[in-house]
Amino acid sequence: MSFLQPLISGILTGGVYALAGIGMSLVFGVMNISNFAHGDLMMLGMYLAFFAFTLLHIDPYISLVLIIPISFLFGYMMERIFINKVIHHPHQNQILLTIGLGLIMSNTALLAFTSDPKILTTTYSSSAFTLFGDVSVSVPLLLSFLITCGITLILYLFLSKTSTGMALRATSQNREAAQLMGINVAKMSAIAFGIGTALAATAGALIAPTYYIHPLAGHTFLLKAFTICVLGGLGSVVGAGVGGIIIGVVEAMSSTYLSSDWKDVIVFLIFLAVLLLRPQGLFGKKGGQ
Amino acid sequence: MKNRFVTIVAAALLAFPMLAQAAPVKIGFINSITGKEAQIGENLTNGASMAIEDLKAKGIQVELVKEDDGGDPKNALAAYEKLVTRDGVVGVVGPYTSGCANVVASRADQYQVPLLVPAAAKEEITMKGYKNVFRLNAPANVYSQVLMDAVKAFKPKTIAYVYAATDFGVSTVKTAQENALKMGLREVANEKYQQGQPDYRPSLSKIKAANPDLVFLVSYDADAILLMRQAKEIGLTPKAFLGAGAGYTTAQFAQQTEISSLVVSASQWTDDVNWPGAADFGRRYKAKYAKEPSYHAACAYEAMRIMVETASREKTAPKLRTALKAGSWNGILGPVKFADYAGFTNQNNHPMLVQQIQNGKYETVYPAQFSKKTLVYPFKR
Amino acid sequence: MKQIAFLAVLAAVALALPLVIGENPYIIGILISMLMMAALSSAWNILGGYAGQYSFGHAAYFGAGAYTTLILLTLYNLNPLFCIAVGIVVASIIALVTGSIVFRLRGHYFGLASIAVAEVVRLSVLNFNFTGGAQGILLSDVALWDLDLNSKTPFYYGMLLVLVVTLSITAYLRRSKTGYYLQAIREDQDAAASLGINIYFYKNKALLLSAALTSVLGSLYGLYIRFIDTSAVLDLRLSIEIILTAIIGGVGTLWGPVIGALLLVPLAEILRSNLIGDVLIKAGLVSETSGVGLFLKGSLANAHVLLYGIITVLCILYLPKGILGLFRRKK
Amino acid sequence: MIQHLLHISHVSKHFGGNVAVSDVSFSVEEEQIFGLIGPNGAGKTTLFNCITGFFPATSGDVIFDTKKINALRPDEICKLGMARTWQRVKPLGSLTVLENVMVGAFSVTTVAKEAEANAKEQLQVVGLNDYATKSAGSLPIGLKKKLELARVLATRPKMLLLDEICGGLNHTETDTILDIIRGIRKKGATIIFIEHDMKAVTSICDRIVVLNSGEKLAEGTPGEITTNPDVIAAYLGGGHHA
Repeated sequence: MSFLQPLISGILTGGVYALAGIGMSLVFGVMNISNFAHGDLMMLGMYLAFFAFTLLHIDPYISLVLIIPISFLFGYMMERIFINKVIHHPHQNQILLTIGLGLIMSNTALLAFTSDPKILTTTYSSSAFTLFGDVSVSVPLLLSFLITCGITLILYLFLSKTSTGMALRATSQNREAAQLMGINVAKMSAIAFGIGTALAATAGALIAPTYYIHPLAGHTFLLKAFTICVLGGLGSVVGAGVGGIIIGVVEAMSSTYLSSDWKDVIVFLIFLAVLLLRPQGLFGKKGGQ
Repeated sequence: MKNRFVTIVAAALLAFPMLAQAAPVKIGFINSITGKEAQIGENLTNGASMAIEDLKAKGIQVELVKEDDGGDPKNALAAYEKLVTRDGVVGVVGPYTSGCANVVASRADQYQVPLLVPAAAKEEITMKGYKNVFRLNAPANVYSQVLMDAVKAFKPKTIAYVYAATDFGVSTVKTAQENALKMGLREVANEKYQQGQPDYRPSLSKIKAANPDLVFLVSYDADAILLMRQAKEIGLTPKAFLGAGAGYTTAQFAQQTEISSLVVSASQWTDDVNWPGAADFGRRYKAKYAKEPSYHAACAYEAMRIMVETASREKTAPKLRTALKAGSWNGILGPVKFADYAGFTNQNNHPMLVQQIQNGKYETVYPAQFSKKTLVYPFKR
Repeated sequence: MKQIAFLAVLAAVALALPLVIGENPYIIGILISMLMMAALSSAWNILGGYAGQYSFGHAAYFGAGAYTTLILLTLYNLNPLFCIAVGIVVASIIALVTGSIVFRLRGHYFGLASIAVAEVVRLSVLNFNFTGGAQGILLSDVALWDLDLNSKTPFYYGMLLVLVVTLSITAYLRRSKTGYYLQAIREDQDAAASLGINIYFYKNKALLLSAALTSVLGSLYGLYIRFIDTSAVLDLRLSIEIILTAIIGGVGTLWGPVIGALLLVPLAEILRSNLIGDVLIKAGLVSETSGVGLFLKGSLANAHVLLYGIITVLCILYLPKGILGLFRRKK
Repeated sequence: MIQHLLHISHVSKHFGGNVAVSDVSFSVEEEQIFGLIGPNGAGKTTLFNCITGFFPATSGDVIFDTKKINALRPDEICKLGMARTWQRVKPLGSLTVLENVMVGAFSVTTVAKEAEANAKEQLQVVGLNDYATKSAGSLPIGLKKKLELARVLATRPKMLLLDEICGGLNHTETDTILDIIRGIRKKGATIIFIEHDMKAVTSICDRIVVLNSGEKLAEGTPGEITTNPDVIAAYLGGGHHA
């Protein structure tokens, strides 16, 4: 069997992981909060894509145009109403608050949409083309990977070229100093959480056509998103992007060459190794924490 | 205002009656309403509710006390103890998950209140000689047994396994391996996976490389669709896909004709089987809940019917136990009799069915006496 | 001293409680869950509350105790007390490995790393065969002296004993060098180090103590329920429940975790068994067949995890120091 | 040769490419009050961190009481009898004042009663006995500085490293602290003193080292230092008023 098959499917799957990881990393960088509701925000994106598809007949990839602003607003409001109340509290209280919010979201979804998984079947859901003779490439995964790249690029430009983006980065580097420079850090937090939510929802929408939609479906991705953040360096957008792809490839490689049931263990061991040997992450700056 | 308060307090006290009331008969129902197994739990709830309605229409009054275990054995035990000591039920239907059923079953003889397990698959539950534990559905080993019997005639040589790392997945594949050994099938791949992953392509590619005649799968609802999509994507084409229950027997799966056509699966129940009332149950269920009934719903319906009918006649737990042991029924799940055989106690030797998705519909194809259609073999896209 | 006397009185009440309640397995079952959660949360509190190291992976030690005990019992049928002791050893080894990794990290990293270690333990147990894997372990009857292990009373007293031991250790620690050192570490690690405190040593000491007590509770749970699998004893949910109980009661206080458990365990059971709906319907306030009644009977029963989430959020927002924080004087 | 209590030999500290302390050497004799001064960013606090084990020196040796201590952890160094205070005070906020000092006292005893007695004695020394049961976090800055002092005194140090112990205090408060320090020296302790306030430094120190941009600029008695042209240039050039 070709070495390229797991490599390519790992990279493509890793793209979606990356998007979830970037959102979490951004929130972490700016607000210094570990967001345990991130997986549930992904679930939100999945349902938005599903209903856009079934009710409005909009292709899930095109529905991103709707999903991104809606989820941004949702995240922005969530920060304003809940998260900023605990911004100066101990980490553990912040974590528990996001866990509680996640429980509320997933269980509301459970009541509203029942626990029957929804399947979003597009015409291309299981289509693929063949490369190099025997390597199959999933069309929806490739599409979502390309969209991920585009969104990451836009985000990168936003953070480095616009004044809001720069203010976000300044807040991320040093909250106190940013405040002294006249940056409205409370607003930056809300914007960061909004963007983080939008990215999580986008990741959810992108994976919807190839995955299933369920109130608890986001949980699979939560610990992965953390792993990716730490791997790339908490707060680093580029790091999280690369981290996502690394995790995707490691998973695919370990299930091909080792065993599929041990792949999560391998991912966590890498996570611990990075924490021990390079706690600032692969792309973080030394001495950050 | 004060009066109202008194009423509430009085009612709170009434909510804990220490003694069972005379009539109507009180039955407990432990189910996974929340938690990981909630989606299957919902099917059980629907099936049981329909049974209660049908019984009421027949003039049998029953007070059903529903308990949620959330899939947690500790909660299942608390629920059972509440039912038998607080609510004073004479019989209990449930729980759904094997873990919960195991724990509750081990206590049933202590409290002497019969437990009827509707759909938990683990063999152990009825192999410990518990006098008060009855099981309606066929245990895990029958899933693989009936599937392999169905394809035996085609003389497959090799088999590969893909299954979820859950109790049901592991138990079923274990018995499948024993059955395969007896049939002389050679195992060429064995891929256990953690549920909920988005990418199974590496595992499936390994299977494809091993080129087996049979691919034996155990998955839950959504995983099944994911796996079959990705199997199509990478071009995995064995002579037959054998899906053991769960995810391969849902209406949703059948609707995905592009990927599900000709997949063979084992089920406790189908709506085209010639058991009395099966087709009618299927029709009414669809009308009421706007979806196809799964075998879990049928099992819960029949378990609840048997339990309530018997209990309403017998009134007390010991008499109920004797009646369950002695009785026999014939309903939507075919002939039911709780017998002792091959190490089992109070186990209904339920004949499982093999169905195949043909033209987007489940068709029963084995055993011959229950089926109208024949198995299409080998599998083709 | 006053604390010890108070503890003694409470212990006496708790000792007498089963005699007062009589043969009532359902209520005693809830009391056992309450004692277990109080003890788990108190054990966690030694590390999380006093040393300020929020472990999100305590399920690993609980599971270590439960699995070690049940594996040894099913394979070799040894004395259960010996199995519990081996469980302590296994949990301590996991704690030492964890400590050597995670105590080099601070803040978020510590919490995340403790989750990762616990997940590695959970997935390993799930993948190995000798642990029963996904099928879990079902225990047949166990014998210890001439106790009736089918009855709940031995487990009630067992859990009570562990709770009293945990609270006594905590009460003693608070007034000892180790206790002061742990609190110094919680308040400021650099200041602590500059005052001659070996931070790694004391953090590990707190973790070991906490893990050992947690593993005993895991063993008792395994013997009590007689069936374990990874989702029952090694799940992240369990770790979170332990922390939540401590936070709602009051972290870093002797009685906080106990109060948290006294509230949360019955609350969870009330919600699970849908007592509110039952009471309203029985009181005649709501008709069973009306829309509201159907909602209470049907949907509310499904909503108890949702309510749990809402309570969590409200507590964190409005009671960040826990219930005991309300009563503590503002210094 | 005279027995030095502390000997700093060619100590450098690099952070990545930045040099915070470069090749600094000096010695402190027993019962000296030794001043370490310099403009902001001169590397004074970094040097303290190197000596007390918080950031191990990149190169060079720190010898305390004839023992090389570069590779030791902060707590080990404290146990050897060298204690420090912090420029940004680090009270153990939710503990009481007495408990704060007891934490220090536990480094010389394991018995709570003894630690309490020792702590009360130190509170007496710095004049905080009226605040014993107050929570440390609630004290005003001047009292927090005194608390820092009491806490390190409770470890019964041979040598005290005081990092801007008078920073942010008014004249009366500064004078009180200086009196306390003189008293401590009388009892036999050696003191290194980082300070901005030149008046405080010259009034109390026996000997002074001036750091500038991580390098040693000058060393001498207060008289020599105040007249040293390099020092004056550095301070004025650094925009600092003495």
